[in-house]
Amino acid sequence: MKCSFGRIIENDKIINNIYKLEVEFDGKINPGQFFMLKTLDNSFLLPRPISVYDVGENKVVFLYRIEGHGTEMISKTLSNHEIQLFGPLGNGFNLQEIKGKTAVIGGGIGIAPLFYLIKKLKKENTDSYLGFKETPYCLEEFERYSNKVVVATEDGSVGDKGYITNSINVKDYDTIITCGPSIMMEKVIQMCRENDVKVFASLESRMACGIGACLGCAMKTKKGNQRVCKEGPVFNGEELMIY
Amino acid sequence: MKCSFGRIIENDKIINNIYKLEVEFDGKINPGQFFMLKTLDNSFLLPRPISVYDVGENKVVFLYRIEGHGTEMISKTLSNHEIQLFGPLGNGFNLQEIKGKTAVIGGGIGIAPLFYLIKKLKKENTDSYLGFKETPYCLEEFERYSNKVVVATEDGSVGDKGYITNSINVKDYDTIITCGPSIMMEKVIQMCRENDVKVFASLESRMACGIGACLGCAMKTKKGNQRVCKEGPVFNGEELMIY
Amino acid sequence: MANLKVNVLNMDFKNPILTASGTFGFGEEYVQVYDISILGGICSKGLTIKPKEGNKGTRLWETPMGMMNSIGLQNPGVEKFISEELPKMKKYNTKIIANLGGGTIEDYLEGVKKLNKTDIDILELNISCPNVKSGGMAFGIKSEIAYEVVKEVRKVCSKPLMVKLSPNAENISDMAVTCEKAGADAISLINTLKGMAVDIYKRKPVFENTYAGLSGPAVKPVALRMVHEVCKAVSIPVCGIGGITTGKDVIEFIMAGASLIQIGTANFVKPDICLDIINEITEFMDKEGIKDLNEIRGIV
Amino acid sequence: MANLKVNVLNMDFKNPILTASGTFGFGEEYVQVYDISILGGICSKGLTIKPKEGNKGTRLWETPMGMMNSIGLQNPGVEKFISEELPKMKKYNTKIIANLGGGTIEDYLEGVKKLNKTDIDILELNISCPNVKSGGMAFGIKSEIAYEVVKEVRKVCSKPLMVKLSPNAENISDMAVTCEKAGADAISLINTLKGMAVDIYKRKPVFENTYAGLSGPAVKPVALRMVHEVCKAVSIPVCGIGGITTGKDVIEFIMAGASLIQIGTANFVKPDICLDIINEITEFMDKEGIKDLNEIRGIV
Ligand SMILES: Cc1cc2nc3c(=O)[nH]c(=O)nc-3n(C[C@H](O)[C@H](O)[C@H](O)COP(=O)(O)OP(=O)(O)OC[C@H]3O[C@@H](n4cnc5c(N)ncnc54)[C@H](O)[C@@H]3O)c2cc1C
Ligand SMILES: Cc1cc2nc3c(=O)[nH]c(=O)nc-3n(C[C@H](O)[C@H](O)[C@H](O)COP(=O)(O)OP(=O)(O)OC[C@H]3O[C@@H](n4cnc5c(N)ncnc54)[C@H](O)[C@@H]3O)c2cc1C
Ligand SMILES: Cc1cc2nc3c(=O)[nH]c(=O)nc-3n(C[C@H](O)[C@H](O)[C@H](O)COP(=O)(O)O)c2cc1C
Ligand SMILES: Cc1cc2nc3c(=O)[nH]c(=O)nc-3n(C[C@H](O)[C@H](O)[C@H](O)COP(=O)(O)O)c2cc1C
Ligand code: FES
Ligand code: FES
Repeated sequence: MKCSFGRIIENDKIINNIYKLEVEFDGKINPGQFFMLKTLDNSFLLPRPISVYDVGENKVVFLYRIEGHGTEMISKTLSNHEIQLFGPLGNGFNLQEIKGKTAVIGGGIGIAPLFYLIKKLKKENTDSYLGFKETPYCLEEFERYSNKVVVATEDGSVGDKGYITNSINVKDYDTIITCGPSIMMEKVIQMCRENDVKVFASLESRMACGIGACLGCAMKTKKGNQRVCKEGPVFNGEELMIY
Repeated sequence: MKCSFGRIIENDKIINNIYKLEVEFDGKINPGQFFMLKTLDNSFLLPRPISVYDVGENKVVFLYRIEGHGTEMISKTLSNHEIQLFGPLGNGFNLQEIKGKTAVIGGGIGIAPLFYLIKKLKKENTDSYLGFKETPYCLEEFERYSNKVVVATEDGSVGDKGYITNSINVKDYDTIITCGPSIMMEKVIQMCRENDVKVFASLESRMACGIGACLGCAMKTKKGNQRVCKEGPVFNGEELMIY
Repeated sequence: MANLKVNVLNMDFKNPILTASGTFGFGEEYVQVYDISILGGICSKGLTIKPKEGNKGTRLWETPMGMMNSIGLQNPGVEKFISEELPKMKKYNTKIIANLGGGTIEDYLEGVKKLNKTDIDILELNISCPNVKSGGMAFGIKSEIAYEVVKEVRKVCSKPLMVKLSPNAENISDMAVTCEKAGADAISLINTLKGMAVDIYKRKPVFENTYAGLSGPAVKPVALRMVHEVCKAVSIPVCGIGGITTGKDVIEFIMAGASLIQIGTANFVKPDICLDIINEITEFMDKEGIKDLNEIRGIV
Repeated sequence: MANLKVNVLNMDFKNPILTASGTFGFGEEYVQVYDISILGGICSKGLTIKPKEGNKGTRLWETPMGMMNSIGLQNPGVEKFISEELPKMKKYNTKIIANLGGGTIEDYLEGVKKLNKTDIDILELNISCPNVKSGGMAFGIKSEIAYEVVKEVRKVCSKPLMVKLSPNAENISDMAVTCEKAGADAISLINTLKGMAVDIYKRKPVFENTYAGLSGPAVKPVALRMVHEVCKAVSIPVCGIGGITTGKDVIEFIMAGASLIQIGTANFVKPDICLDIINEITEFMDKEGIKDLNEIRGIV
């Protein structure tokens, strides 16, 4: 994978602090992989890891939330300007291992890596469970590639009221894929373990190099230290120790 | 003077690396004063001193050259966005002392503080001598407020060929005001001293605070240390030692 | 509403925010910018017994999220400070800290004796300025030498005595403990880190003295670590300095144990930044349900 | 065309640009990003005699134009390095520097003996890692203690020996001189500066070990000053490290006297930055009419 400067096709606010960024890119990308993004203005030092939300012809699409200084600076970079783009990085989802009836469970911005994944899965086999604090986003896009979409919001404004993990019966599925806040993924993995359902989680960790050199993102698993950027970000729920 | 965030009305390239920046501002400004400007993105630390080029209704206008990282970042800030604006600072030109036939001699971006000055002077008494390396800029604006405009370029593409200091006979004037590269101002002051012509120069110095607190911009003069930001940036040629 | 008051050295400060020596002049210039009576206090520009012209050549240089300075203690001298600057400062309705630099122990003692007779609130003894070729530096590097000067100053000083440490000290917590033993009432740190820049086109150091003092956000992690080390080592109050730019930075230093805070380089970044900082502290405390800074002081 | 070749320690380097220990793994990951044979050399991740899991908790933290790390020397151990990593590294057609950390003198000696038998080009002795609770730190702070370890290592080491200094040393030039006396063939500096960050919401230090190592552009002025001091103090070659991000930064260090350069944090900023840096050096030399780096080495 190369480090390049990609022209921004679009960098628009979807809702509140959620942005969609489209950048020119040509190359093979697996669902679940990510890029390290950096603006060209020196306003922050380390590139920020952002998952691939979608892939189009000669472009890659990101969905991101303004979290702090770095993502804020990225949100201010305009169309037709360039952004530093390094990737695709990480293992991504292993499509061979995702079998049978499948549910993706995303929480908040954690839905990002799941969209390009479900595009690659059989629609009729795939249900999407999406949880949000308040106003949901990207529902229509998920509906296009899901057998059904179940939504939960903490304030009950849309869909079920409460956590999305209350809206799913994991026993209904052969494979579950999850990405979102730790506490949500923890719950999902626990439910899957109790019910012997295969589960994969896409994890986050602070990163510097993004390709396995600095060991900054290392995480203890049953197999020993694993680099979230290299052996991950997708891990088999069985390996994970934190849960 | 206050520190505020001013809305950018316009921030456009004039030619090559020369930009004109218009910012909303309401308040009294003397010709020769300057502002400390800073973008809001944390891409550099210390505000940059930039002279007032012009003043309009509820706005202040700057003319600046991209010199390094800071001015480059300023050039990338867009209309309708805000910029940190601290000023007006410094003494500015003392209009009472500028008497009789007057010449302003500007070199390159050093023409910036001279434009708002000549707007305040009697047109028929004021000649502008403007020197450039290559392509000149802002000539029409200077013509509007000058009795005559003399231009020199080092490559001879426009006006006299060579340095602007070769195009003037200082004896023709009662008062001379200059701003530009040190070597040019040195020459002007020397010529004025030899011919007993009153001369004022607008100087530059690296600055941190811009209001006289840090003593970083201090310059030795015949009166002792003077702060370019506070006692200056305009100095009477007689006081200056460096020449 | 959060209470930002701090009682240190038997004095009440409105809040822990002081402006750092050399970055705020004698306050006068900032009066036009904002109401500086909101400050906890103002540290004067570093004073010497004789007036000083300061260094020649380049005095400032920007670095990545930092700056270097080589002002060289340009100042009007202690006497002129007392006669001309202090009377104005006393009107600002905030604590006044006189920062005293020096070349020899005798210079320090002479300065202290003159300042004793004034109504400054605190004397901050700068044993760390790296810009004056003779003296200055030496006191701040080795604990034994610092001990000498602090002990002598203590003997004659009738004001609360705050000793300002250099991050270039060989061992910062040992240095602090030594100053405490020598009679310091409080410690402030850090002064600037010794740094360098080269003008590669001129093929010369940027600064005439080759080295200069680094400050600003770049040094904050080092400053915070040193303040933490010192707070663990001494039992007198500590004033945290170094790269502090936001209310959150202040909270970090207070959690590390600092009683007071000084804002230096940040004053250049935005001249009324102390106002923002004080508001941010209040906001943070209100959000986190902190009523008094004592609840969080030194908890890490 | 400018000649970037450097002859140091009786070896020819293509250019002075090495990658710094801990920021480039064993080179393998970067092979996919660019042609790493353009590099002057690669310093391995810090090795210890036994494999190490490294530190728990947060390992990275961004600071203004810098970063802190607390990796804690996670590494596969010297033996596995020799059997698995080194054979791959030797294929990259660039100099290989093995960076050796340790807890006790015995650990160092055991590591050196094992590395003696390999075809590494240089042994870089890290006496400075601030992240391992026992040992590590101590060696790099006091010159006397550094002397012991370097002297012992020198006795058994058959490779060119480069000693890597910590900026937290009490006196950096004294430390360098002491290492030279103890038999070091070269000095490299700086390792990371000891820093701290507080998570003000959790009310805890960000790092489990409280303190962590600061690196990146923020530290460059300090690194350059220390390299300059050391170059003036010793007569062996010096490898400059610390915040170097551009070709112009490299020129500053070379003008300050450095023979070699290491690029650390900048590799994260842009993974193929060493390529840019080498191009920028060439460009600068061509523009300024410099044919050989020897013309400008140590001229400030
Ligand atoms: C593999 C991976 C994929 C990701 N995909 C997405 C995505 O598709 N959309 C999205 O909005 N976010 C995603 N994130 C999270 C995103 O990287 C962080 O929100 C972002 O780095 C925050 O940077 P900041 O400067 O805005 O925040 P700050 O809090 O100012 O960041 C300070 C530092 O902390 C790091 N940091 C802060 N939060 C996180 C976090 N949650 N994970 C990793 N590092 C963090 C930053 O990288 C930076 O170094 C992903 C993270 C990882 C590891
Ligand atoms: C009173 C005053 C008025 C000025 N008016 C104008 C103007 O109207 N138009 C214009 O284009 N320029 C003007 N300048 C010069 C302008 O301030 C510098 O070009 C600018 O600061 C360069 O910043 P940079 O980050 O782009 O360059 P860099 O070289 O990257 O700057 C690095 C550091 O050096 C300082 N610096 C570099 N060059 C100068 C300089 N010539 N003077 C002062 N500091 C410098 C910067 O402020 C910064 O701290 C003025 C300077 C002063 C002192
Ligand atoms: C321009 C400038 C001048 C300074 N002058 C003095 C001084 O006279 N006496 C002193 O004790 N410290 C002086 N300092 C150090 C500051 O008071 C402060 O300790 C240091 O800058 C670190 O804080 P900061 O990062 O917030 O600036 C000066 C700093 C700067 C930037
Ligand atoms: C993530 C990381 C890991 C590091 N690991 C080591 C190490 O194992 N051994 C060592 O001697 N230095 C280590 N260092 C220090 C670097 O080699 C270098 O000395 C330091 O980062 C300063 O250079 P820089 O500012 O260019 O990064 C590490 C630095 C970083 C950022
Ligand atoms: S981010 Fe460097 S190893 Fe994962
Ligand atoms: S810039 Fe601070 S005194 Fe002039």
